[in-house]
Amino acid sequence: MTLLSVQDLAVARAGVPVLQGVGFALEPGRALVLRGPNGIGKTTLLRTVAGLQPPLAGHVEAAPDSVTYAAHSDGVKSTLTVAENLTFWAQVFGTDAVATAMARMNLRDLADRRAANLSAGQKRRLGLARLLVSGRAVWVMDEPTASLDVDSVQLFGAVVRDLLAAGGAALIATHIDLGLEAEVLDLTPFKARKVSQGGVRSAFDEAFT
Amino acid sequence: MTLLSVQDLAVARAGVPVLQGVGFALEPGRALVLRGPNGIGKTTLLRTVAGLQPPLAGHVEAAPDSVTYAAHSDGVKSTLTVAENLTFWAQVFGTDAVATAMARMNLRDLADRRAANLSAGQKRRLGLARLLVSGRAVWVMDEPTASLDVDSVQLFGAVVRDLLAAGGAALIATHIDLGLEAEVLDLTPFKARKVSQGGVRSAFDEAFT
Amino acid sequence: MSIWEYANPKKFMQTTGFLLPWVSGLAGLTLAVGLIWGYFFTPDADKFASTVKIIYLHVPAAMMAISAWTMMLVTSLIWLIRRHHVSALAAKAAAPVGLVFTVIGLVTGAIWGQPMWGTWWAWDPRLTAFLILALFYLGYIALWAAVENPDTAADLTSVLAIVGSVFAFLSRYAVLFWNQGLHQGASLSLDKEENVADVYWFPLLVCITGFVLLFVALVLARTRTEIRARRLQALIARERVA
Amino acid sequence: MIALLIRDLRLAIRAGGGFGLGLAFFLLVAVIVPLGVGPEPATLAKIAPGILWVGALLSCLLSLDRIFALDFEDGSLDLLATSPVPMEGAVAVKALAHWLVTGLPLVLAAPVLGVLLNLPVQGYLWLVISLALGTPALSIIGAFGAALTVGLKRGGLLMSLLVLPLYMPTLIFGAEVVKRGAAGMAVGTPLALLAAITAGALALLPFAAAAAIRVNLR
Amino acid sequence: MIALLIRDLRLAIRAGGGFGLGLAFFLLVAVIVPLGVGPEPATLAKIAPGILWVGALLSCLLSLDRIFALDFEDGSLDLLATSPVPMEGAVAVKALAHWLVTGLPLVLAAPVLGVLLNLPVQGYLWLVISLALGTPALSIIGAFGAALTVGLKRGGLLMSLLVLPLYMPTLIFGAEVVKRGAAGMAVGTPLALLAAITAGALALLPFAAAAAIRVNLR
Amino acid sequence: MMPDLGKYAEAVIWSYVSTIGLLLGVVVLSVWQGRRVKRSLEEVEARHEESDA
Ligand code: HEM
Ligand SMILES: Nc1ncnc2c1ncn2[C@@H]1O[C@H](COP(=O)(O)OP(=O)(O)OP(=O)(O)O)[C@@H](O)[C@H]1O
Ligand SMILES: Nc1ncnc2c1ncn2[C@@H]1O[C@H](COP(=O)(O)OP(=O)(O)OP(=O)(O)O)[C@@H](O)[C@H]1O
Ligand SMILES: [Mg+2]
Ligand SMILES: [Mg+2]
Repeated sequence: MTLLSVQDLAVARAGVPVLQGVGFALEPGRALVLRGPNGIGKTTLLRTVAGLQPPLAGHVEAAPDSVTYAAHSDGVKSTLTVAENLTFWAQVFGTDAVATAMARMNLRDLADRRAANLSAGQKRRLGLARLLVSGRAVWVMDEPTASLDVDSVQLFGAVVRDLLAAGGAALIATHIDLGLEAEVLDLTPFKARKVSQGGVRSAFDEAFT
Repeated sequence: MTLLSVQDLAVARAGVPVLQGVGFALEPGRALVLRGPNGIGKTTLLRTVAGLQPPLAGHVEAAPDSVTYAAHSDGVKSTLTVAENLTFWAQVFGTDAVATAMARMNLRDLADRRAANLSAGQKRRLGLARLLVSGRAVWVMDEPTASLDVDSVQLFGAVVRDLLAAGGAALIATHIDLGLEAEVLDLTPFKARKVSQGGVRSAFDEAFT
Repeated sequence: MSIWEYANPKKFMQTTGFLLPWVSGLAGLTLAVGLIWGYFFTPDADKFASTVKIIYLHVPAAMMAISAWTMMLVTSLIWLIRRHHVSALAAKAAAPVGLVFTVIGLVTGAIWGQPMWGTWWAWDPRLTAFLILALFYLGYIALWAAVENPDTAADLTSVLAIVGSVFAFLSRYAVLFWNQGLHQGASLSLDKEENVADVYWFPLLVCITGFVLLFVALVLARTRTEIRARRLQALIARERVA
Repeated sequence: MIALLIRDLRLAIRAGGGFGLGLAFFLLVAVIVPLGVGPEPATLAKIAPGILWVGALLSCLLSLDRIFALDFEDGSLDLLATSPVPMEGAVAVKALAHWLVTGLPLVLAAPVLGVLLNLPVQGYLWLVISLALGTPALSIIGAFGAALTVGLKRGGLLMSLLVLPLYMPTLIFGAEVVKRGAAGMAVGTPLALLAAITAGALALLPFAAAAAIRVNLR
Repeated sequence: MIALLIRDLRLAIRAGGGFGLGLAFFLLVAVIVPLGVGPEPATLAKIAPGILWVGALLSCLLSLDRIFALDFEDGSLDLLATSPVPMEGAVAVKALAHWLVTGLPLVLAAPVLGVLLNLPVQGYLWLVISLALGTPALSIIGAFGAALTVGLKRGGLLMSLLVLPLYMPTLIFGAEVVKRGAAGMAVGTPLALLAAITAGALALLPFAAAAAIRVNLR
Repeated sequence: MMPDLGKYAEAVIWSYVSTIGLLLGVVVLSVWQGRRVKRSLEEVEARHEESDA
């Protein structure tokens, strides 16, 4: 059984193709780390996988309602408290894992603090706790550990390991080492080529010729 | 000659003391890296040093108009191009180092790209290039390398080394290793204490007793 | 010993803790005397018939609405110049009281206008200026409520109170220019001009005193609350840090 | 869905008095118009229905950017789009929250402002009825406009431009109801048309708005 | 300082037609008011000066949050505060940019809208003059209001509540100039008072606004 | 005892009722807020003395 499979995917940002020919499959219990220099197209790829934008070519296959996405920005409401933020997402996803999520991400002391009064790292931990309350099996994460300190990175590693042990899967774009035993996919070879060199055409190009 | 000196500084966020008794001095050519777990108060300390908020106690001394600050957010205007963004700051600071700054931060290919169309790492490079056009001697930076790839981190390290070689100084809060030969100041021992254990009082507490 | 010692919260709490019951009692007493005197024991006037009794509510409320803003202006200035926290908190405490007085002035005026001028509301300069004053109160209170950090809020609202005062004053003259109104001119002043007879003047004076005392009592009580709330906030925040 | 409604209401109230502000703005419009136009009661009575409706419309308009822009900026909208809540439902709920915070208080406060503008006595009932019927349409049409402009930084003014023409039929019929009511004439036709607009907007626009948001997110 | 002016103008234009939008909103107000109020020429002519001024005021108001909020959100304001530009100067320049983008086009377009609202012919000149004199005050007072609320997320409605009362004297004198001009009366006094308000606001408010911003940043 | 208010009775009575109502409103609100804040401050201060000791 494959939780997420991507075949011959080409993605575009603002209409410009950035990656093409990307393919991989995530089995339960596996994590895949995406690497590549700044601007190669990791964010664009993840947004496509999460279903936020359509692929230029190729397919993304995942069980319905199995994927959850964590972006650069955390979707944290600064006027709500930590507990209120998490409770909201738990209700949206229909789970009741707020207390355990706070315990796991070391947020218990901050439960009644308004999110506006969190430090950058604390806010990030809250953003990651949201993944825990989603109850989903496939986590798609964009630089999840930006501005986390060493202890929190380890905490996060442990959480992801638990997800994998429970039969989930993770797709992570990151520049730093997470201490996870995961496959690594370097995106550099998949950089979109010019049309003359076998690159994908956008719908407009297609129509034009 | 000391470029920046901080004595017995106590800083508060939202009126709550977070750090106290912090002291250090930056000579020309020296860099100081601030470390400490999430939420210890690095951002608050840097904002105080940059003059954006008043200290609770103690002193910050720096030559007038010598400090420049780079925060979590880059102050990049997404509707302006990379070159326009930098030109604006160069004019504000009265320098004309735009071309060299773009070259140093590897932004030349992106000069005419609107900042909205940059990837996270490219935008961060633009934010750091602003420090170069400021022409100031003391750089105060808050997690400057968040979301930069390995090559860009090295590029940034080289830029900071040049600043130091030219007699400048740098104060950097970061969780990851920058490959700089810098002193490290761990902020954990300076955590604000309770008033009963010798902590600083806020102005209101002072008045209350 | 200087007056500024009372700007120390502790000293302020001690002194007002002693004063407050007396002021409140006196306020209640004076108000009761004034209103009962006015309502039960004054004759009707020719032009106003029995509605003249509204004057005992309307005029003191209108006067205090303006005085309360003035007091907020002064305490705001003190905060900006001398940074006494109690001063800022007193301004914060006074605002809702001032707003209530303004509303009383407006409501009693409107009720009075119906029989006298045949309309609830007219765009008379004095009325309009009063409505604008109510808007300033609303804005001031909303700004306090919207800013979280108490010192920031105190600074911002103080600046607003100063700039707002200038513009409220300007509005007052602008509306005079814009419309000649229906409303009574200033016929009362403390040295009592001829067109108010003693029968109305004495109870009115008692009522005015009552409103002043009530204002003082309310502001003292509310300032005490604000000081405690401020300290409470600081203590809770400190608990979290520890 | 209920969670979303509760969250939106809570956010509106925390962000400094959601309820109060829309009202205060409505009051301000009722004050600045006479200041500009002049104080004669007859003129004011004549323009009162129109001005009250325009005021309601503007205070709706000013709070529209809260509907989606905040959620877009902090990334919540991305997360909502990948959550099990259907986007159509989210739009409808957010429009409902907007109406509860903005439209409903206006409906309740309108009679007081009628006094300020010398609205004839027979008009009060119709003012309240027409606002109660019409403001839901303002909220949902506004949500659609907000959805169209959600990706744009401070698209506030652009949004006003898109939304105001869409508001016109509602405004015309709404003001007409009050005008006729105040003049003691029959109000059946404009009232029916107003109700039809609201019903139609409520039935169709959530889908259009959800589509617009999906396009803006990618 | 000039760099700041150029940047602000450029940003306003890039962000989807800075000039056009304020104008378009002004136009919309001039259109919806007759729709709401009804078409009789006599009534319209009577309320035209007031409505035109109210429209100018509202379209100023709607664009105010651009003055500082964007710069605050993306961190530019922090950086400006630590740059060699004095905050007072920055405030003044930003208000100027706002006026160039919002006020000036209104002044130029006002006569056209006068036609829509049946403004008597003698009024046109005074409409333009009063707007030219008064709109700079609207921009700088607005900048002060924006500075007070800059730290608050989407403080738009709160800002309106703070700013509109401050606009009232300007509105009264401005509309009075047009009204008297249209009626062929002497306009000297209100015009002088309008000029005095503008001059005073321009001289003092940048300092108050800069102080408010510094407080909000810390 | 009761004064005869004539045809304006309603106006006079309503203004007294609304004024006294509004005044009682602020007074009650202030007292209630004062009590609430005082109580919670005492709780927190007690807690602090425990933890300091
Ligand atoms: C909503 C309507 C009204 C408002 C907002 C209002 C407001 C005011 C204000 C602000 C004052 C000034 C107090 C001071 O400066 O000391 C005042 C005084 C007064 N008002 Fe009114 N008023 C209203 C309606 C009326 C009506 C309808 C009457 C009676 C016909 C009336 C009779 C008076 C009198 C007799 C005074 C004392 C004047 C003096 O000697 O200063 N008011 N009112
Ligand atoms: N309008 C455009 N024209 C050309 N290229 C564009 C345009 N918009 C975006 N791009 C490019 O698309 C690429 C994809 O960016 P993306 O955000 O996916 O990169 P990333 O791998 O996430 O980078 P980072 O590690 O910095 O976050 C970038 O190189 C960006 O410059
Ligand atoms: N109202 C408040 N009450 C109590 N504590 C607060 C309040 N507001 C902020 N804090 C705390 O102040 C501390 C200082 O935060 P700061 O942003 O300076 O940390 P930081 O060292 O930069 O952390 P990071 O590495 O995560 O960026 C945090 O622990 C934060 O939780
Ligand atoms: Mg990225
Ligand atoms: Mg930080």
